[in-house]
Amino acid sequence: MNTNLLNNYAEAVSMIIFAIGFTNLLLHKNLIKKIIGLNIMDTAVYLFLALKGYIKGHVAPIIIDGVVEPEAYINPIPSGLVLTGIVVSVSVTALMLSLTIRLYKRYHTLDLDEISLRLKKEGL
Amino acid sequence: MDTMFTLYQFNDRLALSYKIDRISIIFLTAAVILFACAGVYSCYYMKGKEHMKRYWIFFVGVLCIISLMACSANFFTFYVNYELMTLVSSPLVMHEQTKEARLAGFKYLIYSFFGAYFVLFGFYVLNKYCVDLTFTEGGRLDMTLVSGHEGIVLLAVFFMVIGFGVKAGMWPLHSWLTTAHPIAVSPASAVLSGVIVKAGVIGVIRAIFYLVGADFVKGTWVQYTWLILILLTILMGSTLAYFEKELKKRLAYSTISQVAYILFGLAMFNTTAYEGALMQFLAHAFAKCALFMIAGVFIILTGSKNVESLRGIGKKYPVLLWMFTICSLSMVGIPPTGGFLAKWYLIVGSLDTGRPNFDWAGPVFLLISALLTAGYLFTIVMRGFFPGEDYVDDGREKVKLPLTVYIPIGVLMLLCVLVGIIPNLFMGGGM
Amino acid sequence: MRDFVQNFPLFSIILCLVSSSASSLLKGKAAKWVNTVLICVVGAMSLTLTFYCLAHGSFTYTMGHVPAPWGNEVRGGVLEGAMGTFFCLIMLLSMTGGRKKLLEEVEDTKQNLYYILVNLMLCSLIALVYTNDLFTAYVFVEINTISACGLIMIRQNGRTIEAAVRYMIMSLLGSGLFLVGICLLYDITGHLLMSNIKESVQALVESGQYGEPLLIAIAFMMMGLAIKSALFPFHAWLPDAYGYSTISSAAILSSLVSKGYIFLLIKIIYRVIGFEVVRESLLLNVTFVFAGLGIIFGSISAMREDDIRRMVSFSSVAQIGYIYLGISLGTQVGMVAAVFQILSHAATKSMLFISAIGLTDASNTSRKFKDLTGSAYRNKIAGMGFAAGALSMVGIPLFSGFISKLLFMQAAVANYGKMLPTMIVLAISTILNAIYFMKTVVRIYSPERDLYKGREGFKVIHTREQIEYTCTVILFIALNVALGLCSEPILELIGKGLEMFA
Amino acid sequence: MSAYWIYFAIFFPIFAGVLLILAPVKKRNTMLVIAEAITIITAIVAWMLIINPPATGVVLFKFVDKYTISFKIDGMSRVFGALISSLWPLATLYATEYMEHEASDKTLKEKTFFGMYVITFGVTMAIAFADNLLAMYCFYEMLTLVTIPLILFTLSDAAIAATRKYIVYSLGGAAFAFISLIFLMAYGDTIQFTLGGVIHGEIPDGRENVLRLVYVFAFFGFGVKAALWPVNSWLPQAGVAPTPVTALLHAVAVVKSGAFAIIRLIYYCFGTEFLRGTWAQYLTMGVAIFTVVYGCSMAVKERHIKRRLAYSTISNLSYILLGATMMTPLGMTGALTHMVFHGVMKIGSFFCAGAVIAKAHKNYVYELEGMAKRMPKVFVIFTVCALSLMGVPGLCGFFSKWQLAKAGVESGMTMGYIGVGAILISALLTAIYMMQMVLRAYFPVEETEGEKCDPSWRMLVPLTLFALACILLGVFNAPVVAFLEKIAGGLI
Repeated sequence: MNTNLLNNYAEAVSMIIFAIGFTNLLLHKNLIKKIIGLNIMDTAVYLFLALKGYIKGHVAPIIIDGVVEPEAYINPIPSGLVLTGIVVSVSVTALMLSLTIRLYKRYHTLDLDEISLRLKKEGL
Repeated sequence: MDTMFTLYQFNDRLALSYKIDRISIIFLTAAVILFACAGVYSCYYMKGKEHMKRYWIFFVGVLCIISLMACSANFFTFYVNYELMTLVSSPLVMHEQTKEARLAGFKYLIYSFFGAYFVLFGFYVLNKYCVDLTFTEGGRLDMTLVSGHEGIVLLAVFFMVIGFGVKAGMWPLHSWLTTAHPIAVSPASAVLSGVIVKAGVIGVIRAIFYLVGADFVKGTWVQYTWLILILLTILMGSTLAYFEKELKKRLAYSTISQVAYILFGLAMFNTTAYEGALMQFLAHAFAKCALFMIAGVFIILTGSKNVESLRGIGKKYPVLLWMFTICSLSMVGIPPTGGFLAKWYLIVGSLDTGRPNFDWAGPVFLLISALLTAGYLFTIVMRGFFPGEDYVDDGREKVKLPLTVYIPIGVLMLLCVLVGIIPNLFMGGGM
Repeated sequence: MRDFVQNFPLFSIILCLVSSSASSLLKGKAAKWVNTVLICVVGAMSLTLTFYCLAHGSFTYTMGHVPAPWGNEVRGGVLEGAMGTFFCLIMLLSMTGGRKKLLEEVEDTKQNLYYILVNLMLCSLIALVYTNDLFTAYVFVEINTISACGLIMIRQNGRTIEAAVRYMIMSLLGSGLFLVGICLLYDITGHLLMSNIKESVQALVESGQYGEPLLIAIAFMMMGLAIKSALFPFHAWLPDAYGYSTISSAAILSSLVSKGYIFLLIKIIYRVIGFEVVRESLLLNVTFVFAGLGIIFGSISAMREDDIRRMVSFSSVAQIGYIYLGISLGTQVGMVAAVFQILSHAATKSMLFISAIGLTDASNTSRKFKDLTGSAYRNKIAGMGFAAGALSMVGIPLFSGFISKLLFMQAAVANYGKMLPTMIVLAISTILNAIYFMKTVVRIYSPERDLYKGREGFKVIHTREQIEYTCTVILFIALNVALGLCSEPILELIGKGLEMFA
Repeated sequence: MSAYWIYFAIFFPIFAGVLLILAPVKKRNTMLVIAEAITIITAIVAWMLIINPPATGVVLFKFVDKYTISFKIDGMSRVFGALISSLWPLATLYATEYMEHEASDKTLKEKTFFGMYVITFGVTMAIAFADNLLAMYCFYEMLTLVTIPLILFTLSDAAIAATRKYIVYSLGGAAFAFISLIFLMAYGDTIQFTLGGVIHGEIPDGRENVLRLVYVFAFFGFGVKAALWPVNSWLPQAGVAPTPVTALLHAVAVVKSGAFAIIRLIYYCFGTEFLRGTWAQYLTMGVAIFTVVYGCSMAVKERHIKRRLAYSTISNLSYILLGATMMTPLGMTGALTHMVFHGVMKIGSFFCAGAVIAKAHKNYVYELEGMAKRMPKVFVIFTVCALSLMGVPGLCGFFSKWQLAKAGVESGMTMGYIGVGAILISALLTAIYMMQMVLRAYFPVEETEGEKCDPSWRMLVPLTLFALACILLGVFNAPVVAFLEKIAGGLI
């Protein structure tokens, strides 16, 4: 077990980062901090994915010097996935930020609970 | 005499059928005489009251139903008429239409139904264990069915005894009697005490001697429990009557204790005691009916229900008080009245049975009760004739009483004595 | 040479994407027509596909010329086709039913935006239904989230924005977990295509390797999807999101979005992990507990609401619980029940939302029960719709709710261990449903208080003023009764579809 | 008769009722005549079916798999159907006069009322004629729904509260009953009603008790309609409905369908063999016994006339359940006998109470003081019904109690004897609460003034018929009981 953990320390780190992001997103009241948490979480996943594709000693799958054996290259699919993921995460972050701006304009606070409280008072 | 007349067959078990036997005759005799006397007396007592049409309808109705009940040939018929009797007699109790009268009537109805449903439970159970429901001396139990289920059958019998006991004023369910009798109009109280209460006794006779069979009950816990209840009732009735100040209520308590004599005679399961019970049945019916009538007259004359107000009554109405005295003699059991003979047989029969404890306890209780009876009835007579030095006349004018008072009471008084002198005339030669 | 019909899934997705881009150039009214036509066309294509698959069996469709295991694939089957058709139908009805409200509540300049979002939503739903690739599923889950968020906040007030934020946060948590699950699976199996993963998973299970990572991967994916489809206790975002958004959004969100995720989950269970594997991992027991709790607590929360829309929303929590309960029973019958419940609940809940808005419209847009008294007399058709929906929810024979209850019970009998809890939960939930739904029905059919007579906003809405709305509600009722009466062919269809999954 | 007439007896009133509600009938009298005609026609057809039952059943429609909604007339159907179809036309006739007093904004509301009243007839007939548990369950739920507008009729706050309670209790109960349906589908040979039960196959170890538990669930589930303790409180509250509803539905049709369903459940589904002598029997029997006493005690406490009668109904319904839970043919005979006889007695007393409410506007027991003088005919009939309920021998109430007691005694169980005891206690309490009313009416403390207000023939005819029925069913109980015995023996 311990050796497993040591061997895969990078994966372990990514999971720890994921957990940090997750808790941030879940528990923080401040919206901006939540968004930061979201990004941390996503980044952790990308790190994890990239690790999956990386094979020690291999290089990016671009044919240089006519080397064509697959053993020389890393797995390109995870990199593609990471790219897709980043696009998704960017758009989501953008949307979240725009929502946050709207809320801030209305209520002048970033505290979600505070906003809920105000809403209740408004009686909407 | 033995032919049975079936009016209607409800189903294979339940039929309305009628037959006349010795019990029927005794009961019929008492009922017809009492109702006739009470009817005549009503002409005096009920004069000027409201709702007379209703009164007469129900008065006659009760008589009809009681006659039918007397002649029942099976238990179902008896039960039908028994329930109807309760229903039809309740308007007589409530005739005055005061709040108390209605409450009393309600109490009467509910107690009676309570008893009736106890009976019904026994009836349900016995229906399973009897060959059929026709009254037969010695009982109709199907012994092959019963064997192994004696417990439940005895319980059913006990329930029946308790149930009929309610009507007969047996402790602990007697209290309707002292509520309903005083409040009913006097002719009604007379027949209530004389006849309707006795319906409970007849019920017990029919159930135990004609349906279950005395042999089955003799010597069981049912008999002992029953005897204990009866002895308590006798003592309690007399004692309470002794301390009671209201005349009709005193008579009602007296009824409780006197009817318990009859039950005592039955519960001993002894021929002599049985005959004594039947005789007490008649003697008490006549005497108590007359006493209630006289009480009614007294109440009208003095305008008070209290015993105290009877002081000196003998000065104005000696005849009435004499009649009261003679009836009281029968109640206490002094020769030559029927009461004496009845009590004699009861005591003899009880001593004959040889049941440990009960053979002597019964007579002792009867004697104590007789003393108390003398106490509560003769004080009235004494005070009536000898009001004492400090007696002041209440200033009421002496009223001339019509014959409708004297004739019925006189007839009943005579019968009280006749039962003692020529019992065979009434007892159908059973001796 | 493949049949032309096999192109339909891809066509649907692309058509949706194209029309949503095109709508950004159009005015509101034109966008509306584009949207309507699009839904109809997609629905028709899915229907054709269903019949095609019934005749020829399922197929996989390789995108471009990259073959498996590298390329991206789409899969068509009976169940996919049927789901697609059904989603389109419900969406169409939800749109027509909420049209009037939409015009009132959304600014004119943003009308076309709304249709873009709806088109996108349809696109993602169809993609979720048809895709055979896990990562594609993830991408469309995110698209779905974004468009759903837009649908919620298109009616711009504080409540909806707040609801959208909350929805977004929970959804992101869910999709994050889902993504991690996918990554782990990829790590173990090296594949992203469902059928390939399944083969590897089976090999792994047989060899007994990687048991724990596999379990964790399944758990992550299930948990992610459970959060997104608002399984108790992750339902906190739901009442606000459904309760305050414009009515079409609420109807679509409640009846389609969460159902899309659940359908994806069923697909994963069957096509990615394998039913047996999932059943043997004890995860289903966990979902079973949460489903049961969800049913009870959802209903209790609904009971305590005095706001009709929020009440209906909370009832969704309970209904989602039903679906998960069916899945958790771990039997084929249970799964059929769950799928039927998806259909039944989608049809019923959207009808309830649409009817509720008719009732509130006739009551000065107040959603409080005390103002709704007698509203069924003011808006007759809405009253009828709500009553029918309520009866279906309670499970009265003739309506679809009865059949799903019947199926759940039958499924429960087949699983001895979970039998009694399931039955008791269902029975209690029926009672609770009866309490709050029938209370509302009685309320809306109670007499009008003189208090409200003639007061502004409490007006009688006649049928002729709302023909589109009336038709919608009647269609909804018909759909519901059809599900209730002609359940047999539908059940057969579901059964066949599930067989094709495996 | 052709089996297709069954459809007529069920769906004619349903559709006719719907049409009546929708049709633009303006005149009150026309509407009343139509409603009465519908019920009479249906009743005639139903009676023809009952007298001459078709040998085969009809299948209305297939649900899922092999489960159908189908109808067939067997012995039980004939009893319940006959009871319902005899009472309904009379009740409708009574309602025509009664509703004059209830409806404030007349024709429209009244039309809905009579429409629903007629529809309920059809639905109840469907319950009577249902051939399997599923069909019965479906129409059982329908019955809940179609009676809602009837209870809601006055639209007062009390009516709304009562309706809510009714709905929740009934639907909730049905939900529990539903469980049994599923189990019978799974473990029974069929869900068709078969005397003796349908559970014959091998039951896996330990599951017998689960199955018995399910029976208990269903007993309580259907028991809601039969107002079993502890789920009875809807019934007295539903007394806010107009008297024709309380009398016919809450003394006969609705509540008896609950009892009917339980008899079906015990004798035709689970089977007495499977249940007799188990904890399930003792539990259900114990609850029935308790309810018998409980209902009566509450009735004694209650001062409102209709609520008092409602509590009395609660107790009497449990007589039926007590008979049913004895799980012997005799018990079933007793249950059926009481079902029929109580129907007649209770509807009679309710209608009398209704006449007093409608004509003299008296709602409480203490207001009855001296009413017998003002409404002599009504009170004669009321007295007959009251005496019958108390079980005065000769009237029909005595004989149904007789049958039940016989069953209890013959069963030989201790519980049987306790049941008999409970019946008698309840009879005593019945005497108390019924006689209290009768005595107040006949023996007022103060003579009350007020003109006579006996109702017209439209009320008196049904009332007289009910009173006569109390007497005649008592006198000629033997053939009726013999018929029911045959049913319980599976001969019909």
